[in-house]
Amino acid sequence: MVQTVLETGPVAEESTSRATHINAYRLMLLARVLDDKFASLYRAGKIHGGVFLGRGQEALSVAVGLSLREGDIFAPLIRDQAGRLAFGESILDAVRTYLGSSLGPMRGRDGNVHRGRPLQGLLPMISHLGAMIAVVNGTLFARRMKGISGTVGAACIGDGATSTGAFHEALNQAAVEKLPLVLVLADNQYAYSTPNSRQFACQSLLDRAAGYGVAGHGVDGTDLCACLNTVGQAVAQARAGHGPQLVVAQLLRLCGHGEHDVADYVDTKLKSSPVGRDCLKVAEEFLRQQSWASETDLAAWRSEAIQRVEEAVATVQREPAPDPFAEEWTALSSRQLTELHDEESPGPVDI
Amino acid sequence: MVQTVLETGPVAEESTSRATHINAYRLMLLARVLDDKFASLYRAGKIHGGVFLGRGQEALSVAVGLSLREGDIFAPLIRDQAGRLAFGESILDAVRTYLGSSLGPMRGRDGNVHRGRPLQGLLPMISHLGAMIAVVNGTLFARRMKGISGTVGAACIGDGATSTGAFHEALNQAAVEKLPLVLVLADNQYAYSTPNSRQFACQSLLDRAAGYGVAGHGVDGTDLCACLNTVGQAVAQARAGHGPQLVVAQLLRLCGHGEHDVADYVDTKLKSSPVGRDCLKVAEEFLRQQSWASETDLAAWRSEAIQRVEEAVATVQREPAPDPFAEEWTALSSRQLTELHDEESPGPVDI
Amino acid sequence: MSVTYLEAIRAAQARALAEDPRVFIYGQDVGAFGGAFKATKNLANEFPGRVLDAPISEDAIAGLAVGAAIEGLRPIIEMQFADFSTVAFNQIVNQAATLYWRTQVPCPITVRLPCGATSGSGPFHSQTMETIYAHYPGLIVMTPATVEDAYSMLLEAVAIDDPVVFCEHKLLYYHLKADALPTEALPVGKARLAREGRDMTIVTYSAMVHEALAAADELKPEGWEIEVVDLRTVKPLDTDTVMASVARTGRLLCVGESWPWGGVSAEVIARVATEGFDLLDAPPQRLNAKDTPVPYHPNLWAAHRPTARSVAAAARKILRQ
Amino acid sequence: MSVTYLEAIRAAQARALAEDPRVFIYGQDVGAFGGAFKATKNLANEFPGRVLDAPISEDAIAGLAVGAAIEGLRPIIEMQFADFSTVAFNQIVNQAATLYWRTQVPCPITVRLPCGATSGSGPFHSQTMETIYAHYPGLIVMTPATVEDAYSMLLEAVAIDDPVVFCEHKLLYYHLKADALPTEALPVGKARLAREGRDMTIVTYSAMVHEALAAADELKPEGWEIEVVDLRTVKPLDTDTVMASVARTGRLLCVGESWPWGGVSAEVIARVATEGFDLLDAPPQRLNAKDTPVPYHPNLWAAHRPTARSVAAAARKILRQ
Ligand SMILES: Cc1ncc(C[n+]2csc(CCOP(=O)(O)OP(=O)(O)O)c2C)c(N)n1
Ligand SMILES: Cc1ncc(C[n+]2csc(CCOP(=O)(O)OP(=O)(O)O)c2C)c(N)n1
Ligand SMILES: [Mg+2]
Ligand SMILES: [Mg+2]
Repeated sequence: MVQTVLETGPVAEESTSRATHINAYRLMLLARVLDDKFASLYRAGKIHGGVFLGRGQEALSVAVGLSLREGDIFAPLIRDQAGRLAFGESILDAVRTYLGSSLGPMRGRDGNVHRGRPLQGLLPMISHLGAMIAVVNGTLFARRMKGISGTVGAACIGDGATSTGAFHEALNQAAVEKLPLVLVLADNQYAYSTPNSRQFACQSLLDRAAGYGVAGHGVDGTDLCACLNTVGQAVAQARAGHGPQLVVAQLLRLCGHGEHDVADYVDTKLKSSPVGRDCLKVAEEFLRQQSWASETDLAAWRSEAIQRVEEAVATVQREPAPDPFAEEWTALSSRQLTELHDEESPGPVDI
Repeated sequence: MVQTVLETGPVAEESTSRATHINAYRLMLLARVLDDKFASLYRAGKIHGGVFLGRGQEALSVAVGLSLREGDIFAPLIRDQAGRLAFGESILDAVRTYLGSSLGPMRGRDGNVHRGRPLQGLLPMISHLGAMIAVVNGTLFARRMKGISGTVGAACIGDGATSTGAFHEALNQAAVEKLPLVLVLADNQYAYSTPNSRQFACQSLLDRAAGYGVAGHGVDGTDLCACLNTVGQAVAQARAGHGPQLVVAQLLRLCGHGEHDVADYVDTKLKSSPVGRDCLKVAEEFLRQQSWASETDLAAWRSEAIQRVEEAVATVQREPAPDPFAEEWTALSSRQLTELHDEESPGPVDI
Repeated sequence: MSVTYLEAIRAAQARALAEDPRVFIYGQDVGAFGGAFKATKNLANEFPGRVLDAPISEDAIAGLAVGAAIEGLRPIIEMQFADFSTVAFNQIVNQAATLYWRTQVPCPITVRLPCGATSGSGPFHSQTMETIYAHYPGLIVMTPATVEDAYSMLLEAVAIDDPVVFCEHKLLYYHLKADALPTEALPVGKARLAREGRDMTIVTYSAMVHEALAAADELKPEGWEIEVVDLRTVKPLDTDTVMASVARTGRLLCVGESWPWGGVSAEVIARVATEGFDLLDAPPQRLNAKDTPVPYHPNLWAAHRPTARSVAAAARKILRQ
Repeated sequence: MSVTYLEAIRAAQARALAEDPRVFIYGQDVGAFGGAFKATKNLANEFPGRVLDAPISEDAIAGLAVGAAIEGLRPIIEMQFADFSTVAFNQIVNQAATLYWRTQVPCPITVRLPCGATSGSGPFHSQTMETIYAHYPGLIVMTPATVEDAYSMLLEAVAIDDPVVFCEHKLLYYHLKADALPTEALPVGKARLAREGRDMTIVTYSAMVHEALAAADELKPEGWEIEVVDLRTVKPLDTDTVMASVARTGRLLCVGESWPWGGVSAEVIARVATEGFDLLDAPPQRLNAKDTPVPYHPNLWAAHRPTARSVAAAARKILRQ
């Protein structure tokens, strides 16, 4: 059975092993199937707002999720369905958030990729790019202050987000504090429609590592083996106390920025180049080559994934939407400090 | 006569020449004397708010000012008295701003180091560290758009300010646009009381250049010759169209963060190390060694500097302070869009 | 031919680019792609070199605009969503807004903010920020509610010598249509009487103008004639027009989509209470979004913001007094 | 023994560190140096490893605090000047302020903002920012005016499970003294009657409380008894206490040091006008700083902010009606 629980544990030392690979592949497949389902629900008008897929980025993402273990911190970004599943997020959390179910972790208050469970180490992104890294720093800082060692925090980020001040401040902060941060940078060649050439001028974003005094790791983001190895090593280094690790993966977003976007701006040469390979196909081919999976296995895994996703969607579609009248309209945990306004207000005072 | 006008021009090719050196030294000296005067006015309670000196940083700063020419852009920071004078800012502008004269460029509205003349290319800093760099970018961007070539823009910055998001976004922006920006980083080992070890984790801030894809230049900031050479070269490179240049100088702040600060946190070992040398003394010694200046010359230059400063202060002290009743209390250039408030408001309407 | 609110914004930018060589546009994906909302569609093509993609660096985008303005250009910068202007906040409120006052050098930049809640957008793609920017001296804050105003006010924003925060409402982008682009407009800073009435004044702006008008429709069969004032710019705020309307109706409801604490509605009520107290026949009231982040789910979203229905309900309370 | 406002802030932090192992302090120069204003003097020594210098990275400072809060700690972060919190703005209003509402995980961080104008500080070291933060849902905004409140409210800020923006006024740091630290305090969110009077209510907060009290002194020989309400927290704002006072006096003046558009004074007047209209015997008025950046020169500065004198003048106008 595909593992979507936290016990998966670190993978560095066994990253080329059969079991790890199959597990990783099946998580990638599940993520792809789930993403595809969101895309079709979007086309059917069943989803409010945008849908953001991780197509083409599953190998990198799954490697992050699998390299972490229980008690670690994970701040995924918009293309990390695979990493989320690998880290232990349930399919239901994803579907409930996309469909706005009141039973989901965000209770319909926030949607799509803006979800998480902070107390389980899964940080729910805010939209402002770069802003989650310092939050991961804070969790790691807190662990150290509490005397807890061995925690790793992984934050995912895109090429475009490296241009934010928040990215810079947070990576530098992690370096100064020597925090066990693994910053996983998916260089998918575009930020929305903006190509790398309009985003940065260094040869490779890996060139940034030295400037922060952190270790840098480059990896082919289309190659699951490489991702498992490199991310696994980076996580191990961070866990061993060697400070922040910057992983830069080369790959291509094999979808629009969101499902509303046909992405005709993507350079066709890139699509046919090595970064344009579909990591899922590459991984599948590798399993075939190693004879680790038969066609029957592959087909069975796919149908199982489809079935799990369909079940989850069917379940969630029967769940209650949030009820504005039952909603507690306060942003404060300190209820007694909530102010009343407008229609709730007592109205003109008569004396 | 010490030149404090814009005609000084570029110095790269003649940076070791006698005239250049003497000119630079005399500007440094003038800056030092002016700074010392501000310090004594501060101690005498004659200055409102803080006083920030460039002591120990004059060699680097003067090199920036002298490397620029008329039509260039200069965004000095708090320790750039020397660079300002070299770029052509008058002593009066400095004194008037510190003393709040209504005749100064800031008319008492802003004070101390927060001064400039944007239309003469001298940008008045806002306090938020890092925030001026993008503004310099904008001026260079505009020049290009207007078809003006050959402009260079220099922005000064400290080690501490490299940790700001603004620094990062702007340097990256300049690199992407390949703007003729020269970013001059005075690594004076401390940001207020914070040592470099709590500010960044790379070996040298020069390691950052590659990450932005910009040229990097290291220099001994206590050595005038080296500063004139290196900064001159960086400016020449930028002018020649080779994109942003990052100059990183090693030196020590030979004063408190501001004059209120005794700076007892500064490591005594640093003070006695090469970065702790006083660039003014080093330059003076060099002039002596080269027999470019006699003791009489040196003494005469000093008294002339003192005289000019004293004259300026005496003049400004007779100038009118801003008058709140004559003040136009609007932040808008579009006068007709100014709103009236409070006491100016017409009061209750009777109908 | 009909033209949408979004097309009007695009047309205004095209015209500004065509008529004034000092104008350029800078922002994420505004170039060949035409912007996240297509507000700059084709402009990069039509005006080569003058519509440029920026890195994801809102602070530096705004900073660059200020520098270009110092050099005499007229930058229009687009924030992909108003919400993201929080990371350009410092350059807008401390750099751009203070430049003229400090140096006598004007800072003619236009900051386009796609604002406001739309269903399914959630806490970080829905914010209105007029309250925040209007608080700062040195900024003009425009909040057009109509296709005509979107067009003419954006042209004015570019022409004005001061920094203008131009709050476009995303909910109006595609749905709101006019027959043609306007050929004349009210002066900047003038509010508009969107509907005349004798029984009560609703003061509002941006998308809420349409909720207020719908509420007025709803109240008409009940015998109430509601006057609706569209502020157009919230800073400067046209107190005179507001006051004149309240003088006619004696009753005031202010409606804003921003959060209740210190919003436009507080400012309007404070002005009327201080300067036009005796004009009021009943206590003024206000209606705002709820004091929580903007929710994602349409059910919650619809309850979070004022709607024609809740505006009408609030109006009835006042009318009954 | 006497204790200053600043010493009270230091003492509150010392006590919080001593009593609660979850508390730590993070900010520029707060460690061995003791902070730009010495508000953390000796604390790094007394509490090793719990008072840490940060890089000049306000965004990351606030972000780190949120992460630590998620892990159950109680960070106090110091901005060197409130003005610089503009570059931490996003993390405060979008990350910290939304966390609880989105996830049910509280975010107990305290953001210390040395606020307010002092002579010679100029446009970027003088700002008050309570208006900006109070606008956002999810934040508590405290503005202590007394030594006692500086102490007790800072302790409460640390204890509260929500993010608190703690606005300390720099003008009070050294001059304002009390005999001793308080042993009890009003509950959070309760305003304080700083002075009783029957003729008019002045509602204010932070340093302006002292200008209002001085104005009340000035008006006493003229026969006026002025009541002064110190809001203490501006969000939540204690409408009940304000209303009760206005019910007694029938007259209201609101004084704020922030800029006029949409400040605390607008909010207070809007509340009284909407909920207590009939209590008013004269139009309420407000007095704020002028709508320009805060000037550097003492002459301009003194005219820019409300003072006892201008408060008294504004009060007289109302009293004459
Ligand atoms: C501060 C900020 N500015 C703008 C945006 C709008 N935005 C959302 S995703 C995106 C592109 C991100 O590109 P990249 O970081 O490369 O990630 P990718 O989408 O390629 O995975 C942009 C501009 C944002 N979320 N935050
Ligand atoms: C964004 C921001 N945060 C904090 C400050 C307060 N501050 C002013 S100068 C300074 C230290 C600057 O250090 P550095 O950049 O090294 O320059 P130096 O003073 O050493 O020349 C600090 C923290 C500021 N001006 N801006
Ligand atoms: Mg990308
Ligand atoms: Mg320094």
